[in-house]
Amino acid sequence: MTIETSSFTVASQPSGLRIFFRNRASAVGTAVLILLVLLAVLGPVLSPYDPLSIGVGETMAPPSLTHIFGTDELGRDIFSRASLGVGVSLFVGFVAAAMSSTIAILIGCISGYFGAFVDDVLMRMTEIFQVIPRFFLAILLVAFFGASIVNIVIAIGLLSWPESARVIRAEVMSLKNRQYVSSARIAGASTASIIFGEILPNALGPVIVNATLQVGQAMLLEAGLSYLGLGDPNRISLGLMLHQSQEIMRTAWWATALPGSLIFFAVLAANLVGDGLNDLFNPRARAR
Amino acid sequence: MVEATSKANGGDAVATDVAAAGKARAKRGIRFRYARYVARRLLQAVPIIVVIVLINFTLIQAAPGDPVYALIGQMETTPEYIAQVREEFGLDEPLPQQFLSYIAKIATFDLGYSFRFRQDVSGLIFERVPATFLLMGTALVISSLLGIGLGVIAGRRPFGWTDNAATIFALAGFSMPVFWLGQLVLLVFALKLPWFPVQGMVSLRAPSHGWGYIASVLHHLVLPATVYGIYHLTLIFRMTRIKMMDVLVQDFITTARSKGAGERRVLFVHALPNAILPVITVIGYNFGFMLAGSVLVETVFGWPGLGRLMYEAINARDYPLLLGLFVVISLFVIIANVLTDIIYALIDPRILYR
Amino acid sequence: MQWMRMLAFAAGAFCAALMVATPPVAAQQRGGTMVIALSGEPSALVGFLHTDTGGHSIAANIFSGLVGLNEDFEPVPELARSWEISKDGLTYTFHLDPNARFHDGVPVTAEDVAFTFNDVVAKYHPSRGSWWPNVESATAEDEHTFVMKLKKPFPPLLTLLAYQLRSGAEILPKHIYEGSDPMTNPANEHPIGSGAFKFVEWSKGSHVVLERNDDYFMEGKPYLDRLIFQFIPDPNTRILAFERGEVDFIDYTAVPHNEVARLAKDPRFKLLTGADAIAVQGMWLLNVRKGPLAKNEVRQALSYAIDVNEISDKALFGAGRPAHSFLNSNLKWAFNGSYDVYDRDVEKANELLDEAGYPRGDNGIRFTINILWAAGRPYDGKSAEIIRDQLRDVGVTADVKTYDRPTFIEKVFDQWDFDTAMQLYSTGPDPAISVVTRYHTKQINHSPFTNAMGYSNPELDKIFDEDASEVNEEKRKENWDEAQKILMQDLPAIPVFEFPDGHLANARLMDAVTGPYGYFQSRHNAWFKD
Amino acid sequence: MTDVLRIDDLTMHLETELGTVRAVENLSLRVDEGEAVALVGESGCGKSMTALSIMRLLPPYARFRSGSIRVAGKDLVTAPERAMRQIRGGTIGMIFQDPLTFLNPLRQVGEQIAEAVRLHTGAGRVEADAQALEALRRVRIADAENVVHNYPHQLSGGMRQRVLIAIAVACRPSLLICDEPTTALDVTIQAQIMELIDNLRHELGTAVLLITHDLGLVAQYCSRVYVMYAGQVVEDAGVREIFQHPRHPYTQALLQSSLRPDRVSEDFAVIDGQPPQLLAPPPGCRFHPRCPRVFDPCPSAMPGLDRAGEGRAMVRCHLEEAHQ
Repeated sequence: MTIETSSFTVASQPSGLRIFFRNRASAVGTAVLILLVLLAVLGPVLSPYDPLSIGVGETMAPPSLTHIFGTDELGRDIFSRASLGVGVSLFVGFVAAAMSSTIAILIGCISGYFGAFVDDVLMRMTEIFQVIPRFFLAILLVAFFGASIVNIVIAIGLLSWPESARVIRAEVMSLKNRQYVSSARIAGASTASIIFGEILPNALGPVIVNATLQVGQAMLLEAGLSYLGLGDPNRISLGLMLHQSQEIMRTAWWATALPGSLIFFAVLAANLVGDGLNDLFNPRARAR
Repeated sequence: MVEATSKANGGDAVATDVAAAGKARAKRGIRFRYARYVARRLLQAVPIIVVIVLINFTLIQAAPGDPVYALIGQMETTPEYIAQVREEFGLDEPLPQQFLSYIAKIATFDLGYSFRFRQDVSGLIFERVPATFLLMGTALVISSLLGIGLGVIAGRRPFGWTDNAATIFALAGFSMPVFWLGQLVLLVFALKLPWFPVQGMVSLRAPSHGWGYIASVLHHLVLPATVYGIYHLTLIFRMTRIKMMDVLVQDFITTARSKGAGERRVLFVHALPNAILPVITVIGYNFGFMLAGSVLVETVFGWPGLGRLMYEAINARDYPLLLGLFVVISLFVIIANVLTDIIYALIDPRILYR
Repeated sequence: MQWMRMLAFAAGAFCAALMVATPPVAAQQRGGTMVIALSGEPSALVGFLHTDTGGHSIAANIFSGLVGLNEDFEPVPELARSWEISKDGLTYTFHLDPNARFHDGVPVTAEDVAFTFNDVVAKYHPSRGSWWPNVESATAEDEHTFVMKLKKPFPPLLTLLAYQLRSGAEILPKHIYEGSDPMTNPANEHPIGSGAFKFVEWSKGSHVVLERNDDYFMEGKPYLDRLIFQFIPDPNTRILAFERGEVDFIDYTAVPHNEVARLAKDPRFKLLTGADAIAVQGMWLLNVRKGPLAKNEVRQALSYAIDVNEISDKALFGAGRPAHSFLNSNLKWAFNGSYDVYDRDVEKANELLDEAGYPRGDNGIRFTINILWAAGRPYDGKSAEIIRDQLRDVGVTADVKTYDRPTFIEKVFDQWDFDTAMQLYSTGPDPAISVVTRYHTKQINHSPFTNAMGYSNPELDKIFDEDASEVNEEKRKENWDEAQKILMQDLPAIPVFEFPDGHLANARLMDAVTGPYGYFQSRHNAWFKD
Repeated sequence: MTDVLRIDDLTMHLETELGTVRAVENLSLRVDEGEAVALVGESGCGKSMTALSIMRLLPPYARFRSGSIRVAGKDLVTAPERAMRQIRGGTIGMIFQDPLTFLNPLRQVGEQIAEAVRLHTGAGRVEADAQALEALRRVRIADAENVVHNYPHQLSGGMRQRVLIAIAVACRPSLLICDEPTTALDVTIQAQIMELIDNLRHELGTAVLLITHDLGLVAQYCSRVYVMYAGQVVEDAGVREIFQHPRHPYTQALLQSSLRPDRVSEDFAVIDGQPPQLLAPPPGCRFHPRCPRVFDPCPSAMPGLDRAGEGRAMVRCHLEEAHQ
């Protein structure tokens, strides 16, 4: 950019936090995510009911003071179950995102740093993975290897890395010839320490943005799998709750309302945070 | 590419002639490069197909669960009958043999025989394709147009109230599990307000023909296409918005303005074609995700397409059908990607010179 | 429904030959299209290719059988206008309706019937093994007389023939199938039968359309112009389509149990309740091969520990009934609920477990078992959840696991890799057909829906074997009484609930269900009232 | 002589989230018909912002606080957008620093030139194409018939800059603003481009406002110079006077640095200290923190832009005031 605004602001950049929270939406998103994490951590402690116990209340009791989000058809407390479910869903989201980011970082760094043949092979592989209908493959993986939460996380995590890997590769390629990298190389730093110590920290921004968005994506994917009967029945995730309570949606709206809106808010929040982080890492969005 | 017909009816006639000659030469050159580019893209797709077939087979073979039960249905049977079925469908052959014959068959588009539906897999799949493409095409076109439109509006004034409103709207639809959204939409727009039918592709009770048939299909299309398209709309919208933000601060936009181009011209003639390039790639790459996502939408709305087939294939563990679906869907995705690359090159000729 | 009368089933009603099943109705109106929702797409429409209930519900309208059942489980004429059974119970002679024609105009003859049994059912039908070996011969005596000879008497034969899903007794046109491979005959895609409705189209993934057969052999029937079977996989969508009026009929397997009460009250709809001949029971299968469940006391203790009333209240939203025997109470002649002594008694259960040598550990837990159930059957899942909860009171930890159906079937019925499992078992139309296959020692054979529990009691096997050829009705009742007593004592499984068997229908739809096979009966009596 | 551009007392602020950036303050500037005038300063001093102010291509958060920009009898500060569109590319053409990024990568260069023609002359497509070709020839592009159908990425840097110039002069503007037109080019190409601009000035009678940090170019091609520092003009003089008798200490430093070819850089690294932040400019004379000749009044009072004598330069420095 040659419009000189950038050089005006370079002198005194607003702090990262400030840019992030300038976007009010991402501030709200962060708050919602924190609340959800708190709910997952404290919910089971705060809630007076055992989420697995049936008959802690009437069956299908509407929201009341004793059961703030009502009970389901087995008389289980929906709030207690949902707070358990938030934990499982967030677990799926974060672990899957972490997993795919790790794969993306490895592949992206190696591909971008070494270039040439290695790059060709890895990028062709990435392309293949990008082309594969991932949701379908996730369905297959879970259907074949069993609907356990670990398999679900692995299936989602294994399939979401190509975009991030490409982004990182591009970043690494542009960074690897910078002066500070060359000087590290001359100073005799090992390849690994150059990649992970010098280059990666500077290429991490887009990865974090992608990872945040993937948290939401993974939660939605998990819910989709649950709808197809491929959720882990022994781990009450929000998706599983939502799917199971759909049966009584017409009789007891509150049974779907809570898990459904919790997924909604969690995914929304993850996306808002992702947008905010994008502003933070994308210098174009900064110049303002 | 915008090409003017060069009939000289004014200006410097000689100059126009010379210009026409130059244009023709440039055109020939670009055509050659174009053909070469398309051929290269097609060639690159071949190893992808091979790998996909391999992955498919490995995956499905590694799975637990005996496909013979998909064939038997819900009733009690004798072991002899199970053995008979097993033999009939070659399930007792060794694995490598199953795979080799599978590859040979795929080459001739013989994707095997579906246990569940007692029909050739390729026939089974291709008879469902039109319904899915109708649904997906509608969703894709509408959501792309809307998404790009909203993205341009929002990206023009980032962080303004229109931007925020559009962002929140798009994110809201995007953040709901599709099947739940589908059920809510049905409850509201099919039951409480009986505007649209609940399921199916056409009204069966009152069979219709010609325009009536088309109208009935369109009527049935509205809700599923909307729900189907929301995810895609958000994706397109966000991408367009970000790219518009990027492009609008680029230097050539300043050039365009400095020429005296108006705001609309700057937006749509100069900024949008540049912003839309990555958006086109996104459409291509998400084609696969969308096709697979049809399993949710089509199941909720009872739409008789590939998604429904997928759903039943998964439930029945119909191996040949699952393999076939995966191959065909991957093929579609590859074709979609090649097509988007070709469109990309139409808009951005730079790619031809790499 | 009012026309359901409390009559004991007469298994030996062999002379009921000329009973006419048509309900006494005044003026059935003609015309109209009945739309029936199916939860999945059938794999085929011709019966010998599959045992798929959805497919059969369509096929029953295209093909005719020899006999049907009335609402009292008694055989009534279909293609066979009358029949005689020899005194020794070995020879069945059927007299075919001379007016019967296939949809292509060719008359139905005894040759077609013999061909169907000898060349198709005997070779291809999935469940042929359960009854065909007992058939000595099936021959065409003359154009309209068909004779079937048995090796040993088999009293439920007519009931079985009426249960075409199991017997495959849907009469096929010989002139079309002869000389071809029936498995791949193109007519399978465009079936030709002699039923009340003709095949029009099968729009794959969407629906099947049938239209009225004007040449149907039952005079004046059918009343409806068209039948449409629409495949709607999502249960919520199915019920929305029903409420919206897009669908007229939802069979009992697809009815959402929690909506039954609400919809039955709605004047636009009605619940068709009648004893269903399939008589489905929700069973909690116990693998008796190993561990604590090998001990009878433990199984009895588990039965004391659970409360079947709570399960049928909550898992089925009160739409079903708690089960009290290994037979469903729909089988009125054989059912005996008096051997169910297992009202919930936690104290007794704890006592039995202590005695069996499974004291509580330091954490209060005696042992852990798993409960498997198949995805897509929420009532099984809920039952499992409730059982898990109830077992806590007796120090038994249950690990509830679900699998998709094929995996579930493989784990439970092929590999026997389970402690306990939730499974629906049919007990009708005659227990000799359906109950024996679950608990006979010979049925420990890795096949789906057989004796996966590994239960063996020679005494019970003997009763089963004797009953298979018992002609005397009184004796049969005694046999089944004894069998239920033994089973309730041994508990290879614990009967949990009787599956709700009400169908939902448009209030204007009349006589859609006129017998005990409400799910897959021919709709030739059905009509719409204005 | 009549002026084609006259800026009086222009103040333009950028209202950013971090505060007000005083990009242009009390700036006055004049360009006469056919004249070549230079606007010189460090990067970030506001010279490009001045150019964008003239074109009114400022970011949306820019605000004019005072002053006027007069072109062809109109005040561009208040002119309606529609009128501005006629000015841009019509009355005033502008070329930029980086010839690649300033060309639309997706359109043939001919189209990009023709667009300018069509926007201002109402010519038809064929006519505009012909004029585009003509414009390419005017900027001395050989093989113009083929080049019109080329995409920017197919051209060399010098060619691209010629194309940009062709776009800018396609409608024969009376003023050509050149914002660092040669910074991104090779030294040999630089000279060619500057020669081209100079020739066009003579051929078309177009006045040139050259924005640059390269005093060498100024000496060669311009008659008058405005030196800008921190959003303000600090010295305004004839080219000979500036080079022979630079009065402002900043101008003196500039000249010194430009005499050392090894240190030529846009940042004028030879001048000690950092260029000031326009977000919070230093009080008093903006140059005082870096000024080698700072004395009493400098940190507290802002010097005025005063004439250093009849027919001589205008200088913004307390030293000048002290002299008088």
